[in-house]
Order: sequence, then C-alpha cells, then structure tokens
Amino acid sequence: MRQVLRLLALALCLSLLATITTAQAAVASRAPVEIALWHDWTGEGGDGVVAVVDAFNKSQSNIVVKATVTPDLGTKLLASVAGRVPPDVVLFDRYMTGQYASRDALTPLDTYIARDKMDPGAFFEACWNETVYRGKVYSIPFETNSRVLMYNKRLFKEAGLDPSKPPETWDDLVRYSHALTKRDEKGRLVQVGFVPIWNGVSLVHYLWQCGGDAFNADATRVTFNGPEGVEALEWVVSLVNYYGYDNLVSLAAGFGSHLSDPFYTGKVAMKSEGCWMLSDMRRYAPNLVANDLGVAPLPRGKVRATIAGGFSLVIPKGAAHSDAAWEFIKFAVSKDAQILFARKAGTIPALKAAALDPQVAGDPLLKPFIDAMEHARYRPVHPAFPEVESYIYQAVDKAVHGEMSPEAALEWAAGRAQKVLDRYNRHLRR
Amino acid sequence: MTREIDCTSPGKADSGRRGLSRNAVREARDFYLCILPWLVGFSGLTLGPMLVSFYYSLCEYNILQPPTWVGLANYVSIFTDDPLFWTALYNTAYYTFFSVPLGVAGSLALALLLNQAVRGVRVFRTIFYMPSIMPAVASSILWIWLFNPQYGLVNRALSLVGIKGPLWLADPVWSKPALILMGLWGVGGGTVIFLAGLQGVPRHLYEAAVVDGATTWQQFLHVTLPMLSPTVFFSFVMGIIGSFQVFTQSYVMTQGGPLNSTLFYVLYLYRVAFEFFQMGYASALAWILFVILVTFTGLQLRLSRRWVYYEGDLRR
Amino acid sequence: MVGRVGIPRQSASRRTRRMRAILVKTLVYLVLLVGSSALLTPFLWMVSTSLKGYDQVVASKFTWIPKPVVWSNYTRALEFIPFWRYLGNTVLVTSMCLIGALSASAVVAYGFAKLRAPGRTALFGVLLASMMLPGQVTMIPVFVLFQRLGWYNNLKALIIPAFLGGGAFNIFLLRQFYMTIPNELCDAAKIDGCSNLGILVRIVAPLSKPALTAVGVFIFVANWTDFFSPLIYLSDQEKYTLALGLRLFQSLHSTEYSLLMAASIVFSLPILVVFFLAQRYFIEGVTLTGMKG
Amino acid sequence: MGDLVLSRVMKKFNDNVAVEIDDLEIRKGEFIVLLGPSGCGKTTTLRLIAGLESPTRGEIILDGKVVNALSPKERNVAMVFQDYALYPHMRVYDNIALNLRVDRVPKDEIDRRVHEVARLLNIEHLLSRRPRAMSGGQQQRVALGRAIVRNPRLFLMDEPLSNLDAKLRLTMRSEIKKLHTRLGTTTIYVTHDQEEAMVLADRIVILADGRVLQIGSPEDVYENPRNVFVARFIGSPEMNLADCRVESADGDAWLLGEGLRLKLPADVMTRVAGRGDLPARVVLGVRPRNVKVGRELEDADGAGEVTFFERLGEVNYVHVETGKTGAGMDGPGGASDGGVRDTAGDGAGAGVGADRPGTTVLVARWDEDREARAGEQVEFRLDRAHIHLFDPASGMSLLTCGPRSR
Repeated sequence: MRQVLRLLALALCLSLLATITTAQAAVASRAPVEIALWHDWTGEGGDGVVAVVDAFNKSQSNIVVKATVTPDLGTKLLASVAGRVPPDVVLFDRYMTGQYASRDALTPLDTYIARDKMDPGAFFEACWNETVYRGKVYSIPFETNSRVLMYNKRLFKEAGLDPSKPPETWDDLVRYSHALTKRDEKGRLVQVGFVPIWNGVSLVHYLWQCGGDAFNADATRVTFNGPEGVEALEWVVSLVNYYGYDNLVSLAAGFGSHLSDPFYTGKVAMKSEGCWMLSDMRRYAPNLVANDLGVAPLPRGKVRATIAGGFSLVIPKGAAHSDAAWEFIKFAVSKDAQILFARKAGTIPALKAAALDPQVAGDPLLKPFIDAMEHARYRPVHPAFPEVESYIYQAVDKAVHGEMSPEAALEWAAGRAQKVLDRYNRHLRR
Repeated sequence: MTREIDCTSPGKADSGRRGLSRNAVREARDFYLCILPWLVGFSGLTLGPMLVSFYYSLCEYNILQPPTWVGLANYVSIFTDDPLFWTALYNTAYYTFFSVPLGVAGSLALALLLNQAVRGVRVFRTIFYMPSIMPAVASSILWIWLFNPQYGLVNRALSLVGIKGPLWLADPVWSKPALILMGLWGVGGGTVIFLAGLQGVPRHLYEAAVVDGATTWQQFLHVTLPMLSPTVFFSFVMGIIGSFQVFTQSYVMTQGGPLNSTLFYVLYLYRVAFEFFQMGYASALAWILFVILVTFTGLQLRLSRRWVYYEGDLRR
Repeated sequence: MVGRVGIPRQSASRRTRRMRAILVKTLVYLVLLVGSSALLTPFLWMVSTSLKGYDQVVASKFTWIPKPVVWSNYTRALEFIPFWRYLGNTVLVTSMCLIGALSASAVVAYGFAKLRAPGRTALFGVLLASMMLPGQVTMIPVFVLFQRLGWYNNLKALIIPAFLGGGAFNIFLLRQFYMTIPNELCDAAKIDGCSNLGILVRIVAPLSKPALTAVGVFIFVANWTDFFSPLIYLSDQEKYTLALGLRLFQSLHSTEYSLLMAASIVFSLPILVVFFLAQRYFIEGVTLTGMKG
Repeated sequence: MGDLVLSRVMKKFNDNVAVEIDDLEIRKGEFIVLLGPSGCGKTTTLRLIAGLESPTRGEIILDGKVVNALSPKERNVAMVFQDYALYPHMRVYDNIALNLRVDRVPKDEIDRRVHEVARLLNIEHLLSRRPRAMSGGQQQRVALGRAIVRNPRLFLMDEPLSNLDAKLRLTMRSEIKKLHTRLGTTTIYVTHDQEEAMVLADRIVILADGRVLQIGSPEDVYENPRNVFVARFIGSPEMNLADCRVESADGDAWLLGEGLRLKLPADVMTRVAGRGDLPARVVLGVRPRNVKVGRELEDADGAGEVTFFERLGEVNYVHVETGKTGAGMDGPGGASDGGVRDTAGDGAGAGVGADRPGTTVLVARWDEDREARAGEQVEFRLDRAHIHLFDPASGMSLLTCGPRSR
C-alpha cells in the first residue's frame, strides 16, 4: 500500500516538474535569456563594462546581459560556486584561471572556440597562454596591461639628466636613481629615483629580466633560487640599501600624499607602473601628465621583460546559460567591443587588432604599454603558484630587512615552496 | 549548639534528587522556551556549519571541488611542518596579552570619565564612540599617517621628549605594539558597555562608602569594581575571543608584514583558505584556535567564580 | 577622608574639598577635550577631503579648509550609486534586524540569567563556544545552507538569522546585566502573579534599559555597516545595502577619494545620530536599582 | 486541620539540607513567627511556602490541598521582602497596583483598592513617588501595601523590619500587629529578633540548622524552653547557664556549681522527665530576672563579685562573677566541695579576668536604687520556681513542662 502511495507521489512530482520545465521552456522561447555577468570594475573601467554590455544587448534580442558589480569578487565567486549558484559569465583576473581550472570550476571553451573558429593568434600571446591549463582553454582574454617605466622629466632636468634618454639597463637605472636622490640636512630622503620594492612589483619581474623563471618547464621544481634569482634579489637589496630601508618607509606616507603616489608630488622620480594608473593620474595630476610625464620601456637586466596581467572572461562550471554566455564573450572580444572598452577604461585590448588600431594605439601615453607587450611574460598557470609566490615575497622581506642574505633567503623560500609544489603536483596527479 | 535530631541519613538525601518538582519542571520549560530562538538558530545555522567545517578539517578541500578525506594529515602538518602557524600563534598571543587588559582598562577608565556630570557629556560620548564606527579605510589611512616615522604625530610627540621613535608599522619589532595602540583608539565601543554597567551601581553604596570615609580610589576599588565585575568579566571574555580573531587591521594595513610580524592567526587562516584555496587546512587551523579559545574561556569561567559578583545570582 | 575630621577643621576641609572638586573637574574637561579633539581629527579630515577637488586631494601640502569648497562632491556621490535605493534597503534590513535581534537576545538572555534548568550551564558554554570558530571557515557551509533554504539573493538571509537568538555576543552581554538585577525583584514579581514573560517585560527589561540601549546600538551599527553578508547573499545590485554600495567608490586601480569620503560621511551620520539619541539612556537611568535603604 | 501544613518537607541546595520540617501546622488567622539565627533555614521555609522554591520532598498543604505544584500566584500568598524588593522603576502606585493589573482587575477597581490601602497605611501622599526617593519606613509601608492590596490567603514576611532603625522598628512592629488584628490574615513572619517574635507571635517556631526545635506560644517557649538552644535564644538578657554536679545528701538533691550550691526543691524533682534520677552532671539555667542579688541575703545560693553594672534605664543588671569571692561557702560538702574551690581556690587575687576558667558569670537583675560597684561582694539566690535543668550531653531539658500549650 505504502509503495503504491510513494509511487503515486513520485509520479505527481515528476509531472509537476515536467509542467514547470515545459512552461519555462515555453516562456524562454519567447522572452530573451537573461544572463548574469559579475565583475568588480568601477570608475572608468566600470563605465567600459557597461558600454560593452549595452552594446551587446542592443546588438541582438535573444540574450540580455545583466552586469553586477561585486566588490570582493573572489570570495563571492567561491561561495557561489560552492553553493552551485554561479553567475553565467565572470570578468575575472586571468591570473586566477589556473586556480579555478585546476579545480574543475570553469567550463573548458575549446568546443566553442573550434565551433566558432576563434583564432588564438589574434590575441597577445602572453594573454592567450595564460588561459591554457593542461592543454585546454578556460578563459578568453578581455584586456591586458603591461608595465613601463614612468618618469618625471622635470626632476630629470633638475638632476642634470636628459629627459629624452630614460635608463636603458639596470645599471642605468641605478645610476639615474643615485642622481635623482635628494636628502635633507639630517640625511632624510626628500626625493628618490627608482624604488624596486614599491608599486607591487614582484621579484618574479626582476627574475624574468635576469632570464630566470619561477618554475622549470614542467613545473616540477622551483627555480627562483637559481643564480638569476639571487642576482635579481641582490640588485633589489643593494638599491634599497642605498636609500636606507628606514628612510624609504618614512618617505612612503605623509598626511598630504597618502591619497596617491609620491610620484604625483615629485618625491619619486621613476617608477614601474601599469596603464591603469593613467586615468587616475590624469584626474589627480593633470599637470604632470601634460608636461612632465615620460614613459619608456622597463630597463632590462639581461633581457627585456614585463608582466602582462589583465582580465579574462570565464564561464563557471554549472552556469545556467553557458551558450548565451559564450555569445556574449564572443561579442566582448570582437574588435569593436575591444576598442570600445579600451577607450573607456584606458587599458590595452587583449585582441591585437584592437590594440594596434589607431583609436587605441593613437594615444601617445598608451602606446609604450602596447609596445611593451612584445616582451610580455605571464605567471605560471599552476595552482601552486600563489602560495609559492607568497614565499618569494617573504624572501624579499627577509633580505630587505637584512635578516638573511639574498641567497639564504631565496634558499629558505625555495625549500618551503618546493614542498608546496610537490604537494600540489601529487594531488593533481591523483 | 544542640540538636534535636541528628543529621541526614544518606538514603533520604538521595530520594530527593530524583526528578524535579512540578515548579522546577515549569521553570525548566520556561528556560527552554526562552532560549528556543537561539537554540533553533544555533542548531540550524551554526552547529551544522561548525560540524561541516570540522569535517573539512579532516579533508583536503579546495572549496571548488568536493572534499577528499585525509584524516589527521592537516593537523599533523600544522604541528610538524608549518613555521607560519607558530609565527601566527605567537603574534596573536602577543597581541592578545597586551591589547585585552589595556583595552578593558581603557574602556573602563573612559567610561568613568564619561559618566561624570559635565556639560556636553553627550557630545563627548558621541565623539569617543566615533572611532569604533569609522570606516576601516579611513581609520587605516589615518593610522598609517600617524605612525609615519618622519611626519607622524606619534613620533613627533616622542621627539618632543627626546625619544627617536621607531619605524612602527615597518619595523618587525614595533609593528605589533603599533597595532595594539591603534586598537586602543577604538575603546569607545567597550566604553558603551561600561557606561551601561555603571548605571546599575546603586548610589547608596557610594553613600555608604563615603560615610565609611572611603577615598575616591577606595570607592572605586570596593564599590564600583565589584559591582562592575560582571561587565569586566564580559569584556575580558569577549576581548580574548575577539583579539584571537584579530584580522582587519593587519589585512588592510600591513598584510602581515614586515617579516610576518603582524601575521595574525586569522589572517594566516584567511590566506590559506581564500588565497591558496585550502579550506581543509584552514578549517584545521580554525579548530585548533577553537580549542585554544574554549580552554581559555573555560579557565576564565572557572576563575570568575572567585571575583565576579552577581547581585542576582541564582542559588542552585 | 576629609569628611571625618573634627569640627574645628571642617570649614577648612570643606574648602579643600571644593578646591579638589574644581581641580578634578578641570582635569576631566582637559582630558575630554584633548581626547575628543584627537578623535575628531580623522573625522574632520574626512569632511575636509570630501569637500575638495581633485587637485587639492593630492596636493603635497595638506590643508584643512578646502579652497574652493566643492559641495557638489556630495550630490555627485549620491548620484554615483543609487543612493536612495540602497539607503532604503539598508534601513529596511537594519530596522528588521534591530527588532529581531534585540527582542530575541533580550528573551534568550533572560533564560540564561534568571531561570534554572538542567543543562543550562552546558548550553551557556555552547553559546560562548559558538563565537570561537572564526567565521571564515563556516562561511561556505553557511552559504550553502542559506542557498538550500532559498534565502540566496533574498533579504531573508540577512534578516531571519537576527530573529534566531540575536547573536551570542548580545545574549552574553545582556545576560551579564540581568545577573546584576537582584532576584528579590523577580521573586516579588512572581508573588505579584507575573509569569516569566511578565517579569521580563515589566521588571527586568525596564531595569536593563541602559544595557538594552547599548545592545541596540551595537546591533544597529553591526547591521548598518555589515558589508560581508549583503555581499555574499545578494546578487542583485538593486538589493545592495549602503555598506556594499560604499565599496563601489573604490575601484581596482583608482579611487574617487572625495566622493568616497562624502559618501562615508553620509553613511556614518545616521549612526552618530542614533548613538547621540540613544546614549541619554546611559545616564538617564541613574541608580535605578537603588534597592537598599 | 490547619490552614497551612508542612508535612515531611525537606529542601536541599546541592547536597546541603537547608530545611527539614516533619510537621508544622498553622491555623487560620494565626500570627506565626519563624525565629532563628541567620542561616537556620527560616527564609527558605518562607520561600517554600510562597512557592518561590520547591521542596526536595514533602508536601505543603494549603487549606487541605497540596500546593507543591502551584505557583505563588495560584497559592494566593503575599510576601514582604527583607529589602522590600520594591520595583525601583515604578511609582508607588504602580508598585502596589501591579498584582491587580496582572490579574486584570478593572481600572477603577484598582484605583479604589490602591487608594484604600494607601489610606490604611498612611502613604496616600507618596503614591506618585518612586521608591528611591523615600525613607526606609515609607518603603516598608509600600511593601506592606503591595501585600495587602490583593487580600491574600497568607502573608509572608521576611524580616521586614530588619532594615529600619530601632525606633521605627518599634512603631512598625505595633502597626503590623494592629494590621493583623484588623485583617485577620494568617501571617508567617520570619525574624532573628526574639523580642520581635515575643511581641508579635501567636506562636513561635524556633528553627536551627533547618530543623524545628520548638513550637509554642511566646510564654511557653520562654517559660519552658525545650533545650539549651531555645533557652538561650529566647529572652534578653540571655538565660544564665552553669555546669553543675548533682549530689544527693539526706534524700535531697543538691546542685553544686562554680560558687553556687542549692538544694533542688521537691516540686522540681517531680518534674524531672520520666521521673527518673538526674544525671551526675546537669546544666542549670536561670533567667536574670529570676536571680535575686543583694549584699546579704537569706538562704543565699552563692556569692560572687560584681564585675559589671549594666544600666539600661528601665531595668538594670549586674554581672556577678561567681566562685570569685573572699568568703568560703557553707554547704554539706564543706570546703572541698564543688568545682569552684577546686580551681579558683580561695581569695583569688583581684584583677583576674572574668573569663578565667573556674569562674562563671551570672547576670542578674539589680533591684536596688543605687548603682552596684564593680568589685562589690554580693550574694545571690535563684528563684526555685523558674530554674531549668538541661542534659549537658544532648542539651535537652530534663524537666517536663508546667503550662504546656500543645
């Protein structure tokens, strides 16, 4: 008897479910699909996203993209994936692709790419490669950025340096820095040249410029403690020591200048910076941008190298409307949309054709950033990398504070990092 | 002196313990009715997640994929192969050891001050409360400036008395004291609790003390403090629980540096969980912290019987 | 101390006493003034920044008085985000949470403070223990749970938990205060025929007004400024609260400082007003519990 | 059947027995005082009756019904607390009116009754004040008013006068008595003050260590204390107690103590419980008012030296140190008899403290007009009709009672 009842109940539920789904399907066929896009861009970048979304929504009638600005995107995305309510498409830091892809949280896009014949070669190589994890593509590059050397021409002149000849090599950089450093009668810093530990420049950057890398080719060994790493860190430490760590700390913040970079106020003559700063700089330091701003490729160590970061579009696993999401992605990386976004946000399109378009490359301040893409590198697409990098930061910290020699600090960090890498590799193999 | 009947026979005494009288049953029923909302909330929304996180602590879990069982491996590697765990534990204990007593004393002192009948005391109270609602961005910017070795107010004040101030946030030795100092800025929150507590101290006790010739200090010691002891106890328990979970300042201002000197326990845990995606390991860290805090609080509860005075304590 | 000396010296002692009172009062004022001006500085700094144009914000020399005063920062700030909508959401959530958490914690604390029952001590221990696991590790399970309950992207996720106990911190705090209310009063009320609810409503709660006010302020502030729960539980931007909206002023690489400060001030003002109004209860109920003699 | 019966009631806190009362019956309209030193369980007894505590075992029977399970409200008892327990946040009016409001009595009825009670207690002018702004006596009246207003079946009063000054205490005492006469409500009153008990009670219940030592009318417990504890607790100044040996000589029984010897009269002997013989040692008890002191008395039972003259105005007392005397005492046993001479010897030096072993202080009423001087030698004689004998081991009285009430 109970069995029968249970069966009846089941049948009832199923039929109800069926009715609902068919009803929904019926509705869907008439009304456009609404898909959710999460991103954490505000300000000019936010306007850029809105512009692209609007353009897409206007371009067709089947899909409506609803963009939501989500501060603290990473945490929220994690929660939503764990809770199986992910958005359909996310504009997120490409650097995270490996993290998420290795955990099977992203939809591989190769079928779509093949179907729609998307050409990987149309994108900057560093950008595209950063989306590939174990041979599969997990995100489509949306925008990118590189680093260049920004310098203050007025300070160059004051120090007797030629503003049209920015430093070419690390040695130049050190020499210029010495020339640009000013101290007051008590020996406190009033002005500095280039500070290698500011602006969030990772040691990995200098490592690349020395010709080294964080991992070996198959990502089984950490290699940042090799001679290239030691050389890079020694160089960093010697320049910091020239200023004096204590003095740098004192210079770093003052009540008036906390809101922005001491570069704006002429306390720092050179810095390594990405193009994202341009809009901020135009707003807060228009005179500097108009008259005194010099932009040059980063000085090289043994080779030229810059990091290429930026954002990608991904479809989380379990997204309700991945096909529609793909349609949006396709649109967003089309040349027009890329140019539209770049012009609003002031960043570099990931699509080469858009980046080289005069509408974008015509901006003389942006041009050097685009040129720098030639030497662009990207961080290893490996889930262990963030944790490994945290040890690299600690090594720099120890060396700069004089707690350990650069070599010993790197040795220590490599010891810890190798364990981390092994652990991940072991787990990935399983 | 004399007794008519001599004492209890143990058999009798036991019979009384069995079961509760109907009034006691009614009181117990009311107790459970009263705490029902919490009981529902706790068992529904807190206990489950706690147990789940305990399960995670025995797993390798990266949030994005289902957890896989690893037994005690996380705990073992925390204790045997994780120098940062010890660093974070030390930093947190250091911070707690100084910030909690200072914070409690500070809020109490401020409350006494703000309990005076002075003109404009309401405005003063509001001002002193402000730091505890100040958006974190604003207060961290402010404190970075205050601690600036060259231009900061702190070191300028120190130089007035001929002391060359340290680098504060940038110095591994002074970064923790700096954050402790900064924490004291927000004592206004605790002051609110003490202000409320001060209203419960019957005035006649002060009058009695004055009649007995007590000085202001003695009045404080023998009247105010005992009557406030439940509040003091509360502040200590919450202070320890809170400071063991200190996170925001170091997350916003120092990111754990320099040289990991402000790497506090929960900051480390947060990194492990959300930057390295190792929620299993982070959960194990959390449960170790949990055990530490439970032990501490249990100890405090036990000690509290000696010094906390409740006017309305229940006889049992 | 001075009051105890003999009659001939009394006038002299009275004079010293008055002198001392004046001295003490001066000292109190001095400390209050110095302290509050120190605490006011950052707020004034925020106000000042909120009224500055771009060039003044980054000027290497800090000035307190903006020149010119850019009042339009405020109108721009309110237009930068859908301010009024977010304000409405915030008011709704905060007031519901205030009602829920205050009443729930008042009742639960009464149970823990004034009623005897087997298991009470153990449950109180559990209550305390529930605060000791860092939220970072329970966040994901809680999220999954709320999502299963259908609370995701719904204000329920923010409001319902407030009604379920009102937070261990608040319960503990109120319990500590209830414990200081003499039991004789509760007994008297029992004799007068009050049920436990009656005792709470008629006796314990009115006598705990300062503590309830403090807890009310805490609940208000906590919910008004809560950034995290709205962030992870709400996915519709229209449902955002102000605390979340405030984050929209800070972008990845650049920040509209003046607007951020203007919005922060507008955001904090209600809290200050609430506190200013509420705190009269901290002094109004002077020695209500004057029981003896 | 009494109005209130406690039957085999026991209350334990944790493992400590606070109260153990086998049988206590209280009649309708009676004024019962529970008397005992602090910590003897009298307040707990009161709270058990009120329903604020539940007995660990036993039954509380009100009007023939077991009320163990009933709440205070259902028992309809009113209680006046030691610290009054007035609600500090309510005006006097509301303090008195609360229990009527809880009972949902109509508003004008409440108003009428509150005013009636206020008139009765002379506190009408205080109705809008708060308790804090009133004197102790006024608060006391409010507390009484709160109890009276509801016409309870039982009044329970827990040391209601202990926080008042001496004079006010006397006033309130008589007012409470008058109130009881007027209202006729059964009243159970707890105090540690024996004088209060004597004045107020119809019957006194003396408690110690949670147990009933004696129940009786004031004069009964005064005249016939059932044991040493009661004997000492009732009456002021305290009853004199002296260790004595019992000796028989010529068929008469003699008591020999420190500096005293007296022959027990035949009527006392007939009252010896069980008509058996007295044990070899007894504790002799006699109240100060039953000791006659004089320079030279006929048939003196002993002599001693005045160590202290206690002037109370109305009545004066002397403290006499027996066994401290220049003169020897006559008696059948001669000089070697009695503990007195064994230890104190004769002619013990002046300036020896009264607590010196071998001496006993006897307090006695001083009827002469003049003051007694310290050091003065006096003789004393005990009123044979009012002496008490107790067993030194058990403390129980060895005499059957004269006028017993129960």
